[in-house]
Parts: sequence; C-alpha cells; structure tokens
Amino acid sequence: MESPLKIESRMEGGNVGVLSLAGEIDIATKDRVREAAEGLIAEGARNLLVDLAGVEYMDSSGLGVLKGLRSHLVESGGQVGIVSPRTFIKKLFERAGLDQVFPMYEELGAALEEVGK
Amino acid sequence: MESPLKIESRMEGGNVGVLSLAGEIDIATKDRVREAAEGLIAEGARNLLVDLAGVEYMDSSGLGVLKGLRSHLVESGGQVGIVSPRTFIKKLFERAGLDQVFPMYEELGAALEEVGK
Amino acid sequence: MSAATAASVELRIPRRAEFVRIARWMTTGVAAQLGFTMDIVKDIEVALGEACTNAVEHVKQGRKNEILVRFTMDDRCLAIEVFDYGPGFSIDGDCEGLGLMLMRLCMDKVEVACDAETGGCVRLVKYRDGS
Amino acid sequence: MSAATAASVELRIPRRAEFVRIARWMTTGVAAQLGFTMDIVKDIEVALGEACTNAVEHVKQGRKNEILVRFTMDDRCLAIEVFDYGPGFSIDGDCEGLGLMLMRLCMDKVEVACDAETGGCVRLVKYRDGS
Ligand SMILES: Nc1ncnc2c1ncn2[C@@H]1O[C@H](COP(=O)(O)OP(=O)(O)O)[C@@H](O)[C@H]1O
Ligand SMILES: Nc1ncnc2c1ncn2[C@@H]1O[C@H](COP(=O)(O)OP(=O)(O)O)[C@@H](O)[C@H]1O
Repeated sequence: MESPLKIESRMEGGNVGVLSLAGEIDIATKDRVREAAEGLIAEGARNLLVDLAGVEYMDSSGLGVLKGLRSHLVESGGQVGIVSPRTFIKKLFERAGLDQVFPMYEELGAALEEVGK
Repeated sequence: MESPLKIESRMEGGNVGVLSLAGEIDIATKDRVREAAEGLIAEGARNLLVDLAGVEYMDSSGLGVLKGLRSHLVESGGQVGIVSPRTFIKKLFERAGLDQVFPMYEELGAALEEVGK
Repeated sequence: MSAATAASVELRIPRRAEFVRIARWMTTGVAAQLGFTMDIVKDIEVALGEACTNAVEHVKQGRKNEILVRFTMDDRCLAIEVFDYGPGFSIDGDCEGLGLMLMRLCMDKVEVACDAETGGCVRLVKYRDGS
Repeated sequence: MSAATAASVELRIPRRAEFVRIARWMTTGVAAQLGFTMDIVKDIEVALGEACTNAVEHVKQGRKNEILVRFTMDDRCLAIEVFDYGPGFSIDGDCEGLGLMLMRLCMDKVEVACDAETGGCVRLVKYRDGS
C-alpha cells in the first residue's frame, strides 16, 4: 500500500532532530508524526525541524501534534521550526494564528544554521 | 471549470485531419470527440490522426466513437490512425481486439509522413 | 455539469480515521468538477476533513458506525452536509476549537444541526461566484 | 486500512453521464488506498466506468434516477456493486458487447444480478493477492 505519509527522521549536530514529511498529515497519520518526533526527542533532540516541503495536505490534526511537541520542547528552551511549507500550509498556520508561534524557514540549510547555533 | 477533455483539431497537407486530445474520454466527453472529428471531415479530411499522448483515461465510449469514424472513412479509402497511445490505452485496444484494426504510430511526425503519402 | 441543474451526490464511509481521506478525496473531485479554483478546492477539502475528523474523534457511540456526506450542487453553490449519527452538539463561542474555526475560515457558511435519525450534522457552504 | 477489518463505502450519484467520472475518481481512491498497483487501479477504474456507463446508457426509466455504488473491502478482495434501479438485464453470450467484455478482462469476477428494489446490479471483484 502506498502510504499517505512518508516520514524520514534523523539527528543533526547532536541536538537537532529533523523530520522530513511527504504526503498527507491528517487524523489517520498524525500519530506517526508524533511518534517519530518523540523518537528524536528520546535520542536527545532539544530542537525539532519539521520539513514540510513534500506535504500536500495538513489540517488541525497536524497542527495539534506540532503544538503539543512545541509545548514540550519550549519548557526546556527548545523549539519546533517549520521548514519549506507550501503556500497552502503557510495559510493554514496563519488562519490558526500560529504563524508567529512557530519559527518558519524557507529551506533546511538556513534552518539548521539558525537552530544549530 | 477545468474540462476533463481538451481537444485541438487542425488540417495538415489538405486531406489529413489531426485531433490532439488530452484528459479523459468517457461517456460525458465522447460526443465532443465525434463532433470535432466530423468537423475535420467536413473540411475535407479523408484520413484522421488521433493523437492520444495526453489521454489519461478512455473506455468503450471512446473506442465506440473511433470505430464509428473509422467505418465512415474506410468507405472512401481513408483511415483513422492512433498516435502516441500510452501503455494503458494500447492495452485497451488489444483487449477490445482493435489493435490490428487501427494503425498505430509512436509519434505524430512519422504518422503524418505515412498517411500524407 | 450544466449550470442550471441541481444534483446531489452521497457518500457513506465507516466512522474511522483511515476513511476520512476517502471523503476528502471525493470532495476534491466534486469541487474541481464544479470549477472552483485549486485554492478553493483545498479550502473545501480542509473544511470537510475537519468535519469528518470531529465525527471520528467526538462520536464514541452512534446509531450507525458511519458518516454520511451529502454534496448538493446547483448553479449558486456547493453545500456539503456531514451527518455523524452521534449525540449531536451545538456551537457556542466557548467550546469552539481549531476545527470549527478552520471550517468557518475555509467556507462561506457553516451551520450545525442535529436530528434524532442522522445525529449531529455540520453543513458547509461555498458559493460558486467566489463571494 | 488494517488487513483484517472488513469495511464498506457507498456512493450515490445521479444517473447522468457527467457523474460517471466522479464514481471513477472515487474508485481510484479506494483502490489505491487498498494498495493495488497503478495498473490494477486503472483496470478497476475502467470496469467501474463501463458498469456506470451502461447504467446511464441503458436505463431509461427507473425507481430512482441514481446509481448506487457499493465498495466492500476485506483482506481478501475489493468487491464493487453497481445498482442502477432500472429494469435489470441478464448476460448471455449473444448480447455481450465491448462493455461487459472489458469488465471481464479487467476484473477477476463479474456477476450480474437484479432485484425489485435496486434494479440491475453488476458485481465486480478484484482479489488483493493479484490472482
Ligand atoms: N461531530 C461532533 N460530535 C460531538 N461533538 C462535537 C462534534 N464536532 C465537534 N464537537 C464538539 O465541539 C468542540 C469543538 O470542535 P472543534 O472546533 O473541531 O475543536 P476540537 O475538535 O479540536 O476540540 C469539540 O471539542 C467537541 O466537544
Ligand atoms: N445496466 C443495464 N441495464 C439494462 N441493460 C443493460 C445494462 N447493462 C448492459 N445492458 C445490456 O447488455 C448489453 C451489453 O452491454 P455491454 O457489453 O456493456 O455493451 P454495450 O453497452 O456496448 O451494448 C447492452 O447492449 C444492453 O442491452
């Protein structure tokens, strides 16, 4: 079965977890996003970068997971950064009033430089 | 509304009508194919080349129209040639036992050379 | 679809997370067919997704374990009703979360109703002139 | 979709040419979701398209002016029933045309039935192991 969501996760520079997502984040796939992120946090990630370049659909289910992860990381001085969101996803964050809450990056290189500091 | 079928028609070299189709040929769009072809025949086309390069879907509705046009043209020594069919469309012609009935061409240039003779 | 003819299409899916996607898929097909721009098709998809997600998340028991989605289209608008066969709910400012907020931002009109047979119903309307 | 759970999805469309496309669209979504290869998804789409096309072409009057498409899926197969609310028909070798022939070539099993309430019914089955 072609899965509606592909997830790649890896650590960068010791404490940055990078989650690259492609496909659809909705009620059926959101738990896999949360679990992959929690895996990275368990491996020592204090910051998360979520690369949404390949994400064609997301709704409040996805936003909810990202908000939960952010609350958790912010407590210990970390953050969840959003990388390469498509126009549609940017609009979703704006509509939800979350575009100022999550740092947004145009591309992963710049995000890693900023967050890895 | 984005139409499910785009049709371009033109005459080449006096008596060859070329129909370039893109999208879906089904029960809802087949009459437009027939009408466009009849327009070319009215303009003097004795042979038709139907370019299916952009056609993603076709079923017995489309085959029926092509068969009807072919019967008509064959009477006066003409033909209906099928150009650039995708694998899926080739299989459809084979399954319907029509792959030997309609001349098939890989690309339009070769088809025009052959038919325009 | 000729502009003057009204028509309705109905879809029934199990009230389960993995079927919400099927309803969204269907919705983009219907909306695209009506000629909405891709941006608006996406908005309609999000609104429908939120309504179905709520049905899956908030209805624990219902008369039927399914969701009925009814699309009604005429030359004026596309209306989508999502019936969840659950206990129903009402909207008041206090309990409105992200889901209903997004529905409202994505659609021209959002109404919530409830009846004994079909349970909670969210009605989502988009006008075809883009207003 | 977990392999062990059976589920059914239903779609109702007006019995009109321009809605056959919506039913095909839906079908590709359901079939792709079940993990059929793209070639097989296309075959299933063609078979369903032929069945709906016949309902539009051959049913002039019916109990309802709609087509009901029911998808039933389990770990073994996808079965699609197309009910047309028309007079019904039977298959005998003589009257079989291109439509039924393509359905047979595209699917693993094709059955025709008929009942007073739902009219003619074509049942299309595709096994999930690719057999
Ligand atoms: N289909 C439904 N059945 C029962 N209650 C619902 C339904 N949809 C929404 N609700 C109620 O309305 C509230 C607000 O919904 P929503 O704005 O989508 O936010 P969320 O689902 O994130 O809580 C929900 O928390 C729930 O109590
Ligand atoms: N849904 C239907 N209702 C009534 N008759 C039908 C239906 N589907 C098929 N038939 C009958 O079966 C015949 C064979 O159908 P088919 O193989 O699809 O070929 P075609 O539709 O091209 O004639 C049709 O000509 C028609 O008489």
